[in-house]
Amino acid sequence: MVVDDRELKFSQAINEAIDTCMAKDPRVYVMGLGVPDPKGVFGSTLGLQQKYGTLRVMDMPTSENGMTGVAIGSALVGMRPIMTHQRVDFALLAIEQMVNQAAKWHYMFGGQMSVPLVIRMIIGRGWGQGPQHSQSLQAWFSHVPGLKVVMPATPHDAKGLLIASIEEDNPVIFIEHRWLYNVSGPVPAGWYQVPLGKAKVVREGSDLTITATSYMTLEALRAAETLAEEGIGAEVIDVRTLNPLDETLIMESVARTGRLLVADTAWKNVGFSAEIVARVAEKAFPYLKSAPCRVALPDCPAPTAPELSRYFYPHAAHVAAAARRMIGLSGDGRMAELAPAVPLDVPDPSFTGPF
Amino acid sequence: MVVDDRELKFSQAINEAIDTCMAKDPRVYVMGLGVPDPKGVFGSTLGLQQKYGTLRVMDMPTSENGMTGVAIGSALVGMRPIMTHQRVDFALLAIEQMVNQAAKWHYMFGGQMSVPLVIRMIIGRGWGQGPQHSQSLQAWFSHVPGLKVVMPATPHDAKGLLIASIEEDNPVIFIEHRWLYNVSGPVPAGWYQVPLGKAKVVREGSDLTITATSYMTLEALRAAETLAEEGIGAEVIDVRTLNPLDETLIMESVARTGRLLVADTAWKNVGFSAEIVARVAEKAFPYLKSAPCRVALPDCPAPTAPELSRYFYPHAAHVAAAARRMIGLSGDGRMAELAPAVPLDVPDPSFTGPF
Amino acid sequence: MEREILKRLFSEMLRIRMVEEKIAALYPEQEMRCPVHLCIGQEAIAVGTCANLARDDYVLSGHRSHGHYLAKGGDLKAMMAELYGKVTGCSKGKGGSMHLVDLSAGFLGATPIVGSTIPIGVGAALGTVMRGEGRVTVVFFGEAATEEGVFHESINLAALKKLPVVFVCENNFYSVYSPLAVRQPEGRQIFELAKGYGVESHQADGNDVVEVYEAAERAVRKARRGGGPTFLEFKTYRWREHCGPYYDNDLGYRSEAEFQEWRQRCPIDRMKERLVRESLLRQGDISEMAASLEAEIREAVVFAKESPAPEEEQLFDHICSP
Amino acid sequence: MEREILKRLFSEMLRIRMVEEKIAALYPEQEMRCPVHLCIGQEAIAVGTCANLARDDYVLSGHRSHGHYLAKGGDLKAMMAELYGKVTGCSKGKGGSMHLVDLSAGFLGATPIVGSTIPIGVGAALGTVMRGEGRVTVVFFGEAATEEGVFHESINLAALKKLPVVFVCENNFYSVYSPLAVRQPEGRQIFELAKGYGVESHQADGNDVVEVYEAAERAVRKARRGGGPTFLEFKTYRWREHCGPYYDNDLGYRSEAEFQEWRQRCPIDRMKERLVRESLLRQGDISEMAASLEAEIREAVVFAKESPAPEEEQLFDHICSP
Ligand SMILES: Cc1ncc(C[n+]2csc(CCOP(=O)(O)OP(=O)(O)O)c2C)c(N)n1
Ligand SMILES: Cc1ncc(C[n+]2csc(CCOP(=O)(O)OP(=O)(O)O)c2C)c(N)n1
Ligand SMILES: [Mg+2]
Ligand SMILES: [Mg+2]
Repeated sequence: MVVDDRELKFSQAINEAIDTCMAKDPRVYVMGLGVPDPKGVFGSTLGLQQKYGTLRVMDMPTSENGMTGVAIGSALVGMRPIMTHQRVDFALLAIEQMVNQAAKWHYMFGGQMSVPLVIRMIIGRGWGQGPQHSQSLQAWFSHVPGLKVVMPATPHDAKGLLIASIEEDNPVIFIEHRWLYNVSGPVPAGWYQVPLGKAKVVREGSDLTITATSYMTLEALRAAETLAEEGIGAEVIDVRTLNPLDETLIMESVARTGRLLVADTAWKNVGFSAEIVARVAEKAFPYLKSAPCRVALPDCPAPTAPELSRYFYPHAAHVAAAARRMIGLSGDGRMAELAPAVPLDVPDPSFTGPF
Repeated sequence: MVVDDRELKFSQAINEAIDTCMAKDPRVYVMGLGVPDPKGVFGSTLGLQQKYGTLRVMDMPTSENGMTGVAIGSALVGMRPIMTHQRVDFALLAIEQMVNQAAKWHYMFGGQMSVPLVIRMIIGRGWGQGPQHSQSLQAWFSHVPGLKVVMPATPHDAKGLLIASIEEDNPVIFIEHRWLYNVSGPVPAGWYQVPLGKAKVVREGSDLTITATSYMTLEALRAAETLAEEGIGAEVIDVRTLNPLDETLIMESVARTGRLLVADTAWKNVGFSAEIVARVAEKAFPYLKSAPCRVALPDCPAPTAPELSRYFYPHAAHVAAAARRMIGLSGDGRMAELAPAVPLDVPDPSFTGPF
Repeated sequence: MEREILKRLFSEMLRIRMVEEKIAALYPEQEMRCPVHLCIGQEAIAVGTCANLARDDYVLSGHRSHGHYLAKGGDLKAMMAELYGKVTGCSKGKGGSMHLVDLSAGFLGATPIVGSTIPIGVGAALGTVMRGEGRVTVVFFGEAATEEGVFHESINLAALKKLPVVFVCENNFYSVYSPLAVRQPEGRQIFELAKGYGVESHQADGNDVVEVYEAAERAVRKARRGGGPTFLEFKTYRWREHCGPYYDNDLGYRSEAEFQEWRQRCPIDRMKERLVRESLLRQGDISEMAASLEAEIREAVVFAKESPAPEEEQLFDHICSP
Repeated sequence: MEREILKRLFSEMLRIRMVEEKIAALYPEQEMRCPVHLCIGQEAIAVGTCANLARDDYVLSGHRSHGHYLAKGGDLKAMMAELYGKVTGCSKGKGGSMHLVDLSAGFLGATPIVGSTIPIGVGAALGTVMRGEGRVTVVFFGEAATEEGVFHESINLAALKKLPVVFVCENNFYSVYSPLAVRQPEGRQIFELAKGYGVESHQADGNDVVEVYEAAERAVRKARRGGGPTFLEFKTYRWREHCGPYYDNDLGYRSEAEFQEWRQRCPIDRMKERLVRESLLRQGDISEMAASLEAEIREAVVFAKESPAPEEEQLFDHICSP
């Protein structure tokens, strides 16, 4: 099909996923700050209110906690809300409802009700988003039984995973990285799912396994390219669903390569990257040829000044250096070469601030 | 000194720590639901209001989020609040203030102010506390730079660590396990500190290292005793401070024993136990003789029925079984023998519900 | 008011009282191993409110929910079995006293985080509107819940969207052992909070079931015809300890005199006197009623005690919806 | 009112306006690489309020804080350097525009999570009372912050403890692009919310600096003599886009006519007319004032641009207090 070759931006893929589900199922509705406004959550909700009306596409009061409860309540009586937060950080106000209520409602009432709720949250980054607008808290949500946690890295997966999340009967935490929003890629038209709980080998290799989350998948792929030029074959796995984790795929890969590197968008300490390392250490220990390694944020709040954020965010060069060290080579070889072409506080040259 | 031989209950040790600090420093004050009430937060705040008055020992509205902000604000202008929550679960309402504000205030304003705030939170367990009254979320707090995280296991450490926390200039998350409250142990009179950031070898051994948090330290010690009878020498490390973690002590131990078992009070998946495994795998890989192993809660919400909580909470027998398997023996050997003497939903025979 | 309604209000209150007394009597056996928050003394609010609801209207509640569950028509056996932690419980033993539910009766759930079911109730109301249903949703909560920010977020949304929801605040003056004076400003009545949102708001005697019934009737009718939310504050008193089966006035957080004053205003005694005075019921009728309730309750306890406990593998049931 | 005060109010407003205009002019150079929320059009509230405060009184604010910072006496150079991400910035570059602070001026901090500095301000007030200080604390926030539960929790506590705090709500009718109609119930004025707590509460024209000054004067005086909190709602209008340097009426979320109406009510023009009318200032004085402000601002920009950026190792400074 020719249509399947079309390219969409990540934000458009999200938009199309919502549109597809709303057209298909009248129970699906969207709620969030600024959802129907002229910017439409960085484009991801543009045009939906025009199409589906003010009842199904709602702005809301700045009441993150209460509105999450409202979403849960509506889900209990048969609706399928999609709640949107422009930053993960704002959603911290709603943790009680997400974790005590949404995550447990099915379990604590013996399976009688379910909470088909998708909570979209965007991780901010760069252009001085700073300490309170750029946290990447997937570890938190993944720690809580009853929540599914999804982080797409490509437009194709964004659409397919979001459709699967909306059609899922459990609460899904759907985390989108702001730096992916302008990335384009092939996105099939119409309805399709990328199933939850399945990771994906996005590049094959036999010398080490790099498992990556969200935006770090792109950095891992860039690293793998350079490594390949040096004769190192890095297999890159895009985790895609953090909970439930596709342990099988990761173990199979590590059993083949004998080496594990984890690249995550979050802080290293007690982060999601620790879980992958721990599982592999527990379950694939005999296969490991060298110590596993994490490339993640240093354990410090996100600074605002662009000069500091340059040192805060690891990128392809860090991944490649870590990989080289795991293989027993010197890490620093070609660091400079892999440094990003654009200033490190914007995702691409088209981005001129402020959000 | 004879007084140093006296025994106190964990709850009394906490009480004494607060009392000691309040007597010493007029800036210290206590705030929390029920703090001055006749039960005094399970005894831990009894008598303080009588001694220090209503201004320094305050009850509060059921407004966890706002009151945490209030505590922060008072800390910024020179007070040293101790905030108390009877359950970790209630404090989820205050995550935004803890994580966006308290943890980052020092950093995001370039080090000009500090937030000397202690947040005490109790982990409920048993007697039907169920899904919303027994969460153990130390992994979350440990993930956030700027928060120190402490979990004492003995009355001695409870007092010394709490004094150190109150005198610390940064926000400290101080997590107390309800099942430790009635445990007695030697507690020196007067002022003393147990420094933050230092783990402790509570039993020596050369066959494997068990690192444990909070109440699981007691279960680990019970397991170590049985293991010793079987000729297996388990070294038990009480982590005490989860962030910053005393990595050195753990590495040294694992370098000697070659084996790591982590026993934690929380869910396994993306839990704090994963961090210890990950660090050891990264940094002590060459020393490891077998795969590391986690003994932690299964990844499911806490059930209420006592019959189910029996299967939910791992105890000494599980730790011992895991240790045996790591050594290459059959795990199940003496499971029954190590099963606790009291029903598994109460900490000790004196406990007759409901809290 | 119709005689049949008066009699029904009385018998419902008596039923709840007798269930709670039975729990208090059996609790020391230590077979109900979960926290229980008894509503003895506060029965009129649950009964007077729910008497205005259809079976498919929704109710949500918090930690002190036995009365609301029963008044809405929740199954007694399933509740007792839940307290005993049995698979036959309304939540299959997963929840206990603090997590009751009976979907067939429109009791959508109760959870014990103070204030947290308020937005969920408002969301249920929003959901019914979106689905074009004519249901009304009632959320019960204590006065301490009005101190949680989420209460305000919820009532703001209910007012904004004119949702068919009735907020029922049971003001029993205490949150655990803490009096109102350490939690809310002096001289301000709770029902005035709602007025700030432009929400119709009333205060009434929560120990007078007829007063409750009438206030709730107006609120429910208004909600049903699309008139939006109402906030009702009912003053009342909890007789027993906050959590558990005993009396606790000896603790000193409230006075025996205060308790006795409220004890005199027992909603059930007051109604009984009226019914007898107006010859709607004779003492004999009441004894008969009590005997049949006693039999029903005893049967529920037997059912609960004899039901099987959950098995190990059920621990992992229902973590996620399939 | 004293002439000197009137002149000071004017010059302070003009200063803030000129700083903001300078930021707007320079922002497209892309050297200030952080979100900026300009307060052009809303200057009267910051100035009229802070003119009543002593240097050691406290002020807290949110995302739109430049005006509050400057009106409270915050250092201009340090602010500009902060926007340019330099070590000489008031937060050493760690914070940017959304995290201003100047302790020496009593500006205790601004952070951009809507509503979150409200309880922190109340806590500062509590702290000053505990320490026996006579300071007053003012918290500035937008009308959207009154939708956050934490606002309610905070005002409840302030009322309960009669704290010396003044809540200043700048109602500019929009939260980003969202009008009040999708967020708060129709026909209810924001200042009425505070009344539910028994807190004294007033509404006034936020574009009339004298009206602001007088309302704040009463509130600050009351707070200082132990009379407790006051809530002030000032209606006003943001001229430029929510975040960033441009105008955005073309987006269609608000009308050009509405904007023009408010443009006519410019607080600075209004004050200038009065000063000239009453012969307190001549046009020449004003030009001189503007010229000297322009020089000050230009110097601050030069300072900011020429200051060094933080070094790599400074990334790890200040994670924890030593
Ligand atoms: C968020 C939260 N904070 C604290 C608690 C502990 N707690 C349980 S019941 C209760 C009292 C609530 O008082 P009120 O709402 O007046 O109800 P009442 O018990 O008087 O019926 C409290 C504080 C809780 N369950 N949830
Ligand atoms: C808790 C939270 N939710 C959402 C946001 C995103 N946000 C930033 S500014 C803003 C608008 C706030 O409006 P208002 O309080 O009226 O202030 P104004 O911008 O109009 O000055 C919003 C919603 C945020 N920063 N914090
Ligand atoms: Mg109460
Ligand atoms: Mg506004």
